[in-house]
Amino acid sequence: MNPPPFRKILVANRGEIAVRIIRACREMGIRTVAIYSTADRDALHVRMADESVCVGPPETNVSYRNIPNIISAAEITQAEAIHPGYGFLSENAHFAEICQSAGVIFIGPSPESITLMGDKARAKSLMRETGVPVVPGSEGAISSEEEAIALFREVGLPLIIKASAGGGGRGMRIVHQESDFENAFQAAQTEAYQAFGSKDVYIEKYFINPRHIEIQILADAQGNVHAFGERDCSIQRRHQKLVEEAPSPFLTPKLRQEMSDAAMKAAKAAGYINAGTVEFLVDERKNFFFIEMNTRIQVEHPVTETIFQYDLVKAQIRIAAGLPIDPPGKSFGHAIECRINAEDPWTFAPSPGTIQQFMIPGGPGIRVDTAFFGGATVPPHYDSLIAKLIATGRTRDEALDRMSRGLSEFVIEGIKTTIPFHLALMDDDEFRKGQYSTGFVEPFLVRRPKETDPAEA
Amino acid sequence: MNPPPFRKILVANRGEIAVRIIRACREMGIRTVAIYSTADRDALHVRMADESVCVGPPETNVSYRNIPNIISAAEITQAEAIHPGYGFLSENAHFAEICQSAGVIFIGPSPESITLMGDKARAKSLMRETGVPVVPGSEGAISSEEEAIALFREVGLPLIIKASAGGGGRGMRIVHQESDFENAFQAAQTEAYQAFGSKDVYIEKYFINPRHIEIQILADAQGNVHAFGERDCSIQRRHQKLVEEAPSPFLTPKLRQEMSDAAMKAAKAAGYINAGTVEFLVDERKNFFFIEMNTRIQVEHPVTETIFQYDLVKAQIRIAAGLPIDPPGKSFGHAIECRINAEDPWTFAPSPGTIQQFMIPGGPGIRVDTAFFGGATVPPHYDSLIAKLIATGRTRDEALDRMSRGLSEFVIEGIKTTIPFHLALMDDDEFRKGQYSTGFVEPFLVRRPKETDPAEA
Amino acid sequence: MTNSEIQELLALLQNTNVTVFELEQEGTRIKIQKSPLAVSDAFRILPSHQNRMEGVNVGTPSDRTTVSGSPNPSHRIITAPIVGTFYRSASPESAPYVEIGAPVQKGQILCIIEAMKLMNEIESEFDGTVRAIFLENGQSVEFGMPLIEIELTAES
Amino acid sequence: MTNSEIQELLALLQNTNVTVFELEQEGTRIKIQKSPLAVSDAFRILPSHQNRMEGVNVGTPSDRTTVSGSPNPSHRIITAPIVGTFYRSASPESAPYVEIGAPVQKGQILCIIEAMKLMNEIESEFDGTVRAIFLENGQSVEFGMPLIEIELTAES
Repeated sequence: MNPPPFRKILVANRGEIAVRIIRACREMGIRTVAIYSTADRDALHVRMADESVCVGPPETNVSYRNIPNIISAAEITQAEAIHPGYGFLSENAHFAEICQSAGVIFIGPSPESITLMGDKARAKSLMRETGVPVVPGSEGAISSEEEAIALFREVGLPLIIKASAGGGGRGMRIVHQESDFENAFQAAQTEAYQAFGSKDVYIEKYFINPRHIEIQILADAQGNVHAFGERDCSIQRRHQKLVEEAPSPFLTPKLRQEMSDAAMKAAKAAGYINAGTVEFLVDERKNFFFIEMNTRIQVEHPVTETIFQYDLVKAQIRIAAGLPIDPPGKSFGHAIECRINAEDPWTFAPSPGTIQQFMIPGGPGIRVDTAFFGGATVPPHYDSLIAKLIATGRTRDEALDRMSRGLSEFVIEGIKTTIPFHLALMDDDEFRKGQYSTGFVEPFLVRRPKETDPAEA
Repeated sequence: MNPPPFRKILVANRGEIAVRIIRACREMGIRTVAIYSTADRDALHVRMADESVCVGPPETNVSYRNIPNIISAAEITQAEAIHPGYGFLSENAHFAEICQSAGVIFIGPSPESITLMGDKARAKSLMRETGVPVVPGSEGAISSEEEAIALFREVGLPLIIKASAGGGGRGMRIVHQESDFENAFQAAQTEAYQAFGSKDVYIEKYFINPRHIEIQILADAQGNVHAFGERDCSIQRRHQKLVEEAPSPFLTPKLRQEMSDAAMKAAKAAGYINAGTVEFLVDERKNFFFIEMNTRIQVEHPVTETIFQYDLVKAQIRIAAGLPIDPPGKSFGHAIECRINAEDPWTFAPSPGTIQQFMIPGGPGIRVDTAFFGGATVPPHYDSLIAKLIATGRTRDEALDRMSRGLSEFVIEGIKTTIPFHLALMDDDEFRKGQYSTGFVEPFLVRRPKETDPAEA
Repeated sequence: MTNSEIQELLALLQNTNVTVFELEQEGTRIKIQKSPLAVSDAFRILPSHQNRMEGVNVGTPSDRTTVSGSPNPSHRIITAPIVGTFYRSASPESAPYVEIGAPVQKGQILCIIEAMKLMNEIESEFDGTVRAIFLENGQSVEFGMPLIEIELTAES
Repeated sequence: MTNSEIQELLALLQNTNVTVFELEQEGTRIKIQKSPLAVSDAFRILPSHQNRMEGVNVGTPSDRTTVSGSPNPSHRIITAPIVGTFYRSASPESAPYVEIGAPVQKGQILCIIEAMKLMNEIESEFDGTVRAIFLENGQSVEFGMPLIEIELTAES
């Protein structure tokens, strides 16, 4: 029964993560302010918050990313702190700075940490200095072709050429054969220039079907840095995570310890405070390489919360208030999360619309994070995540059986969802064995059973 | 991915416990048969089961307690085993016997164990022999007044006189003053005779405001007997449990160990197999006394499941199939369950009817066990339990904060529920401090804040 | 139409999925519109709805007899009083107790429901003629399932 | 139908899901419409619905301008383009920019919304007359909130 660390928090997000943050605030006795666009007038996060402020029309750049309106909303409601959730302004250093200058606490790391980790080259070189293994490649942008060729010899094949300023696949080329290198390099430069105004590119070793494994860390202002084990996020389609689990069926205790140590070292070297996630690629021989650090809460944080019985969002709030946090203790059992999207289960085409029936599963080991309900509308303006279903068990098998059970109980009518995809995945032998990598989903979609599925019709 | 221990199980119950058992079966890959009365045609347990058989009209003695129809239902559906849930036929030794002779496995202890523990006097004398402390009093029925007076001297005041064949308060007298003893004894005998056809009564020490604490045990056919810690069920109104938590805020680790040892000793002495609960009264000085053993799964089993991450219903099924079970391991965190009844929150008058809106809470540390949904009807024929809300936290405070949050999110419209009672309880200082006994609820109802509550109107 | 008739209608509609109900009495016009949120459809995506055994025409909840109404006022439907297996004859070798079109008397055995190895004889409660036999030999029956339809002998 | 009959009917309807009820007595026409579970009421029991700030008359989702429709076709409502604090004058000492009944010209300052310590002047987009001022000085405004209603000058 400690006094709440803040009196009132503005939640600068929407959907399930806004609901998640409001839940944490309620449990802490903190009042909440929701912001919303005109498309979200009837949304659950608006209904659950103590107060709400409309910040703009549906388009996110003039509503959920509208810095002046959000800061003003905090001012007029006298909110002491802003939780940015994930996406939107959560990794915007400029927003974190403006919060600071407006006298509102940003619940997240410092603007400097966000800037540092947002600059992939700077982040990588810091990791290199710190002794954290990074993906082999150039130490920064390379401009001359000679430099590129020298590096190419060093890194070896296959490799990937990426725009320094880039993202989203533009200015990106994968090279499998030596003879392709020159052309690919020039093409990447041209594309980078066209897309980002800079022809700077860098070169990295390219991994075929690695594991995507991330370490959750929490660091407080007192200097405590804790690692909360890993999440295996290798089940992806076009770089979009679909399923996450903890622990990873692939890691050994020794590798887990090494990766956790590396992640904590990375956070300490960056002077990082608050929740963060250090993402690694792990190759078949269990070598791991730093990719990037996400300076916010992740979509998939519940799998970690569940096995550690530890509320990460409450911890973020405590840290932002300058309070120390508890160490995680030991994890127990196995947790898995399925992202249920308003999408066709096989083509992943978006399926916005009004949900007629919405009945969430319950019973042992089931957690549901959602902002939807029967009669609610999935607006076409935002991402298609409608619910996260998290199943926990004593063993991985129990967690997967429970996930199947929960998925089969989940009733969502009126729109298409990815539930049939997840149900098929839980039944897949390879997945059951834990034998998967980031290259898993595409062949799975080809081989998956095609029996007429009533939910598909 | 072991093969399921049974191919098909008939669930001889209704409501949330039938749903709970069906969930366990689904996770184990076991097909299920629901039984239902004509009042439950549209009930969730019927919808969730693979098959269903109507066994009679609404009245329980001709439907959910209709042994021939239930056995026939198992036969025509070729179910290999019957799970009785709690209530109805769950502690009916005759039913367990008939199952045996019909070649259907009864998922529970042997008919002999049920009979033994159903006979309070025999159960107590077994405990006495085994060295488990029992409530001081007569060792069996006492018929003569002389015997009664001798015992009265031994047991001391206050004491309670109970009908040997009794239950439900009839033939029961509490004696606080020596001068009342004779009259009370005679009155109890008369009432016992009128109610049960036998004037046998027995005498026990009466505890003023004890704790009601029970130990969950599991015993398999291999001889493994495990204790899963305690549940504190002291929050009761007229012997009806309203709230249960684990661990008890009252027990010391030493006392927990002693009570667990006593419970395991009791189970071993009785040759007990399957899940059972040994109930104790604990007095202010932390002396504990055996009251009875419940030979079935309890309503409040989820608090134990949650802190041990252990599925007790699956364990029951495994044990019934002759399989060994895992030891519990260490518990972690704190769990609390609120029974949400279709009742007036302050008078507890039943409030059956149609539920217009039904939205269950979600997010971290929340479990909901229910058989209801929007549009469903709470029939007047059965008990008023409509949902169990279970909240888990790292600490007791976190669990209670989470329970408050979950209760405030729970939307049930169209009928009255006990949610406002539970919300007020979670805010109560005495309850927060863990200072309560079986005498807690009545004064709480008097002192509770009476501010106009919108949910009360 | 009186208020109590309307009241009855409302009570009737309360537990249905009907959202729009229209009635025009002179030209006899009826319109019934059902809710898109059909509660009874809620679980249709569950994979568990195959081998369901569902009784039809089961008597009202308070109905303990084995008889339920038929759309035809001069007909009665005998429904299963117990759960078990339906047989039309005393043994595989014997002839069926009754055939369609056969006259029956009150007290006459119509069929057997086997339950827990016991053969329970189901008797007619009426004098009349067998108009329908709803089940095959050896089929499973649940409580309230229609067994046999009898057209009552016209009272004289 | 008498008043007390209507009253009875209303009481009857009070606890049902019926949202539309029509009755025509001569030809006996009835229409009953039930709500498909009133979603917008779902959260009314939550304790969090007090200090809610809810805009009214907010423009359609695609509407980026600061104007929204008024029930009166010759009127326009200027709505808040940004979140902040509403002021009717440049400073506590100054006179309000406009009063009800005052004529305004396109481009004329109507009020100020303070946001992040900046005073944002809100200009009229029309020639006309101020017919309503919806907010008090110093009140908080959210996006889309109605500020001022203007009756357009009739075009000649």
